[in-house]
Amino acid sequence: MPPPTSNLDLSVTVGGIHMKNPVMVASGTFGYGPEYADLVDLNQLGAIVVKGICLHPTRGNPTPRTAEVPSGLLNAIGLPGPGVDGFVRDYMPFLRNYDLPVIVNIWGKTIEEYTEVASRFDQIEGIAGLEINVSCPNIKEGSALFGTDLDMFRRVLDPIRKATRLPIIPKLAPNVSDIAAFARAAEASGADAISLINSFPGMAVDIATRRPKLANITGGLTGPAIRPLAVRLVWLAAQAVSIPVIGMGGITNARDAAEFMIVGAHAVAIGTANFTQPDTALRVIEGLRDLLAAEGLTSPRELTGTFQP
Amino acid sequence: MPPPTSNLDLSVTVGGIHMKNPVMVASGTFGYGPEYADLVDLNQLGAIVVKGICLHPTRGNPTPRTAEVPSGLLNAIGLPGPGVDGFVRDYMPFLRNYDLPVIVNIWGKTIEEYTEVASRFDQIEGIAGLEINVSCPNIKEGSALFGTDLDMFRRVLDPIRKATRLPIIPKLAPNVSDIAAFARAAEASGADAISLINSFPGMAVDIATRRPKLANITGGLTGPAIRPLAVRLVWLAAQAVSIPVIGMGGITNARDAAEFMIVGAHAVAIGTANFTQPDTALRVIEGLRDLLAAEGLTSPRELTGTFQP
Amino acid sequence: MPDDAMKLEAAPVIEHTAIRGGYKLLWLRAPSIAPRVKPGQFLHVLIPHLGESVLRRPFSVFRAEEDKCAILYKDVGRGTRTLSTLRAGETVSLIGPLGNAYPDLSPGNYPLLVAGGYGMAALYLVARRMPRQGIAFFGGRSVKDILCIPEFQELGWEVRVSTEDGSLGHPGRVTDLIDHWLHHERQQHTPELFACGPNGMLQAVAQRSRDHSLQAWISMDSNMGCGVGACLTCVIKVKDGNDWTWSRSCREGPVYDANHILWEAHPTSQPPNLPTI
Amino acid sequence: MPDDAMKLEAAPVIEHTAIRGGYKLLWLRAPSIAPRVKPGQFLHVLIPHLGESVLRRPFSVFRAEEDKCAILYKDVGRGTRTLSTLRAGETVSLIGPLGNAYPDLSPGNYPLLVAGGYGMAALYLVARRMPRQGIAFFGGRSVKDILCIPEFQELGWEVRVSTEDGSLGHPGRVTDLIDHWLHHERQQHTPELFACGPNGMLQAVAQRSRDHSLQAWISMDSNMGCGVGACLTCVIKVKDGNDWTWSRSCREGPVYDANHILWEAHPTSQPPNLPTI
Ligand SMILES: Cc1cc2nc3c(=O)[nH]c(=O)nc-3n(C[C@H](O)[C@H](O)[C@H](O)COP(=O)(O)OP(=O)(O)OC[C@H]3O[C@@H](n4cnc5c(N)ncnc54)[C@H](O)[C@@H]3O)c2cc1C
Ligand SMILES: Cc1cc2nc3c(=O)[nH]c(=O)nc-3n(C[C@H](O)[C@H](O)[C@H](O)COP(=O)(O)OP(=O)(O)OC[C@H]3O[C@@H](n4cnc5c(N)ncnc54)[C@H](O)[C@@H]3O)c2cc1C
Ligand SMILES: Cc1cc2nc3c(=O)[nH]c(=O)nc-3n(C[C@H](O)[C@H](O)[C@H](O)COP(=O)(O)O)c2cc1C
Ligand SMILES: Cc1cc2nc3c(=O)[nH]c(=O)nc-3n(C[C@H](O)[C@H](O)[C@H](O)COP(=O)(O)O)c2cc1C
Ligand code: FES
Ligand code: FES
Repeated sequence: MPPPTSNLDLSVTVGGIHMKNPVMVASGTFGYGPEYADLVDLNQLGAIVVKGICLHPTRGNPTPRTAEVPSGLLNAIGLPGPGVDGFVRDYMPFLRNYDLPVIVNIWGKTIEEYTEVASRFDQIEGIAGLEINVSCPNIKEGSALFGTDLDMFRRVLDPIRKATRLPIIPKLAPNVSDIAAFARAAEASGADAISLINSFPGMAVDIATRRPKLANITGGLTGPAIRPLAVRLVWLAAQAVSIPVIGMGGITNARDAAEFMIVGAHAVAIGTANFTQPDTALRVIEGLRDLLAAEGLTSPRELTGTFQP
Repeated sequence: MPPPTSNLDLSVTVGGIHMKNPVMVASGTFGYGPEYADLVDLNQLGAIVVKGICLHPTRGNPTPRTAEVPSGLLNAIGLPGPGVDGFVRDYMPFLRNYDLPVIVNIWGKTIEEYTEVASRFDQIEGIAGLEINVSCPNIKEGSALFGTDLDMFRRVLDPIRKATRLPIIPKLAPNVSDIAAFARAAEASGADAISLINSFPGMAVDIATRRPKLANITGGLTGPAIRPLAVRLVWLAAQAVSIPVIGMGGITNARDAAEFMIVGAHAVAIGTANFTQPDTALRVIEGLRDLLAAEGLTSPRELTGTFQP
Repeated sequence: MPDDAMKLEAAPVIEHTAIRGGYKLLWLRAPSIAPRVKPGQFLHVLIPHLGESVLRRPFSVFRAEEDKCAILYKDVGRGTRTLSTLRAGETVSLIGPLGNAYPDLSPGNYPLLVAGGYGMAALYLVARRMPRQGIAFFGGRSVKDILCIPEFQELGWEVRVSTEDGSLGHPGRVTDLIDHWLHHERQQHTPELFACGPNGMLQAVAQRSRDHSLQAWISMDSNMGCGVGACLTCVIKVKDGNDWTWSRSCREGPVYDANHILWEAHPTSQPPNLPTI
Repeated sequence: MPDDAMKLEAAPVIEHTAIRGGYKLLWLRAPSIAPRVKPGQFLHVLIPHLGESVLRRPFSVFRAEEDKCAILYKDVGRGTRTLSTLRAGETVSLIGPLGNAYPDLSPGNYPLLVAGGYGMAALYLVARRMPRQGIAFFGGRSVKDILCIPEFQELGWEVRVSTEDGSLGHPGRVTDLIDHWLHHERQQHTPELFACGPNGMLQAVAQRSRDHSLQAWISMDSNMGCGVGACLTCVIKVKDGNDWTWSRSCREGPVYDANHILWEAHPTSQPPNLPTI
């Protein structure tokens, strides 16, 4: 018998962004807003993180772009998108109709592009914050990922920080040996929060044709398969910084979400599960409410970081 | 209608170890031999890699030691074992009754321990080779894993190489940004083959108690969940070296095994799937035979490295 | 709710029966979806008891009447095999109606349907709703790939069949039948083609539509992720003026003007068959 | 093949029926396993249609007759819920018989069974095969946790029940009943205890066996991986002379002399109940 829930308030403030609840939808898994609007009341979400946007329109990779694997999905979509202007023109008018924090996931091929995109969005009304996707190669400098080279990671974040007053949320790449170092570097660069985790590099092969199942050969693994890896990385990152942490990776229900919050996440994001069950985020919100109520807690903050190692 | 298979020979030689077929059972998932002997005819296996052995008897971690996760298993067994003498005394007499290459997975807490274990086994009759498990902390030097620090990796392999004439097979750890560098370092140290991949660090939390599901807090993720990650790492490692590669990670059937061979593995190992279906290795051998026959191939070598990126 | 809004619905299984050649017919009660389905649209189905699977599977709507709809599907892999174990009373999560549907027949045009594989299922609803009957051309490897002949005939359609092994109808390709009709029977007709089947068949239809400047509508099969336009998995390479663009076959498709497809991006060959290992 | 060799067998479901309190009885045809099962041994069951699951689930053998055996199980989670959907005719992969079984009653001793939860299933086979009848003590939270009373009585056993909510038998703990028997009814008997149930109950039994220096055999429940001794998941902390060691409960166990268990390693408290979210 849960105690009265009247004093339960699900709202959280993450990196200066106020949300009705700690449940967001992850970049690239919820489009730009309209795609799921028939099925999900956007006003109920904590926040939406839109698909990655760069300076100019991009086409992305050839097909096949995704392949199903055990408890997960491999994707190499390749960051197609309308570019800054196209996004603002085609989607912001729609998004402004909702009481919903809009976080734009941004990326670039060079430090200059990242900076330019950040400063452009600084001028746009109705944007709550920027998530910095650093899981892309620096084409100017030997194509190492901005997110796996600590020095390049710092060098891309510093100018972005200067280029915008919007909250910035660097999104950490998983394939590094020391995630805490990247979390600390983000905090040192003036990030308002960090989010993790992006997809894990993987691949699959069609044994009949000997060809990769993705046209891009390799892609990013997401979904329940990566949850135990993501929970550990969030735990390590949350211990390393004092800025808020947004946790994601294989969340399918409120129990999964609670795992991330217990190890230190202030908010969570639903990704691949949107494809399986479009109303996952809404069910996670309900489930977290029930869980907090059953334990007599009054805020998600009382769940965050309660891990008993 | 497969062509006549009379000229099909499944045998392979990996790092000087001759095997009836390219299908081994992975360390820690098949005990020391007797455990599954009622269910699996050991004479049919390509090779057995026994549970990790170090110098002296060890007890391993407190319980719980494993937790089931989506399409995978988290384990923190903690390398309990009888030590070199106990293993030789209790298990070698049994293993010598079989026509089965015995590969001993060895580990240590210091470089000296690794070297000592390797030289002790050099004297033992009936051992086909040593798999070097470097996914353990160096307690003498800041407890970084031997397998994630390239310099320490080299420094542990060189003396092992000098300490034994047995084939040595360094087993790569997955949580590094550049697996090819470790593969090349292994080859440079005189390794006869490399095996990959060991388990991925992860964790899970019991949300009711806020406690980790493993007494050790973190553990290694294995099973089908990691297969796409493992296939990519094997592909990258196989391109980096000319010594044979033993691939593993989430193999449950011959299709999975073929994926690893197509991207460059000369042999494969079955791990977690032994728990699900103890006869998995035998079914993989049959399936590979059917696959090669259907394609008119005469040796597993004709499958290895046939990837068409 | 706009009439074309998609819905998420838990649909109870009414009936689940085996047809021929590994095909099964699944009737579902879906009051919020069924009444609004247009021919050529599809449902995105979450297959129950497929715990390791994160994706739904798309299936064309075969029948849609009042609050009920049916799909006709073939066991081709893990998901469809699991789907085939479903029992009456169990429920299936559906998203639908999805996709753009086939356009209406242009006034005065004579409808030709061209179907291979599950295309016979997808086009049956087209035939039912078509204001005027025409000819349905069916192609397959052998007789067991040919479905629903009586159902189409009952609707007053003429059905012409070809099989590659000659086990039913004309031995050869379905396009032989179409070519024969175009050259010897067309007369004063202005045919309009509605096709669904393997890429090879669809490309051959596109070829005819170019050669004879005929209007042809084809439903493209591509792997899908979200099914609603969010993930950009299902894209088809299509003409865009003098340029090209990726089109989301789950939203802007699956039905396209045959002349808009850029085939180089869409393989028409089948992978070799392997033993089940 | 030695008589105690384990076997891997695909066992067809003969019958699958619901008992009380969420328990179900599953009869399987397993000719290579059933005839060799000893009381207290278990089967390691691969639950069908549980695609995302890599582990089998251990279940004590409830009945074993000729080529048939049965398990009595409770829906406590994902696997058992899926198991409960199994239909006659489907097959289940089993490994068994596994574990060390309960030892025979020592000559002259008087058998007391102590069961909680699925312990009533595990001990029923003990009761059937016991050369002499005694008393079976059953404990549970409420009446719906108490199983098989008539079955035990038919075998000539006296059954004494306690429930924490008093909904059946003595209101309180099963150990109250045991203590009462030890103090007022024991007389000249030399009791030998056979127990299976929650750790809390087993520890209380161990306590009695120490205090009254009685022989007590308890079956430990621990999560299992391989079930055959290979993975070292299932270890129990036991005395080893003046030292201690980890014992594989799937091989050296699950049945232990109650005085050999080192309880500090084996929590006896239940986790709090959460809403199903
Ligand atoms: C718009 C559309 C309508 C369709 N209508 C029908 C229909 O009416 N009847 C019918 O039998 N089939 C139909 N299909 C095909 C059907 O979706 C696939 O056969 C099904 O998804 C295979 O799933 P599986 O798990 O059994 O196969 P898998 O084991 O997943 O793979 C087997 C084959 O199916 C393909 N496949 C796997 N997942 C998908 C996916 N998400 N989308 C498309 N292909 C996939 C794979 O590439 C592979 O070639 C339709 C497909 C599309 C795109
Ligand atoms: C020797 C032995 C004999 C048993 N006999 C019976 C019996 O006769 N009848 C019966 O109903 N139950 C029996 N059990 C318990 C039964 O194995 C668990 O209830 C079952 O594994 C739960 O699986 P699940 O997927 O439904 O639960 P999960 O969703 O996996 O978890 C639910 C609970 O079951 C526990 N659990 C999960 N996996 C295992 C595992 N592999 N081994 C043990 N516990 C696990 C979890 O810790 C959790 O507390 C026995 C257990 C052992 C060790
Ligand atoms: C199809 C797809 C597209 C994605 N696109 C992006 C993207 O554009 N930018 C980004 O930062 N992350 C992207 N991601 C990663 C997700 O935002 C998220 O980090 C990842 O999926 C892990 O969460 P999940 O396991 O819940 O899916 C994408 C993931 C998927 C599956
Ligand atoms: C329970 C368990 C114990 C293991 N013990 C060892 C070990 O002692 N030494 C080692 O090198 N790898 C060990 N491994 C890793 C496996 O050998 C293998 O690398 C890993 O499980 C990946 O293969 P899989 O996905 O097929 O299980 C263990 C794995 C499991 C699941
Ligand atoms: S399937 Fe996701 S956009 Fe079409
Ligand atoms: S369960 Fe693997 S050793 Fe007991």
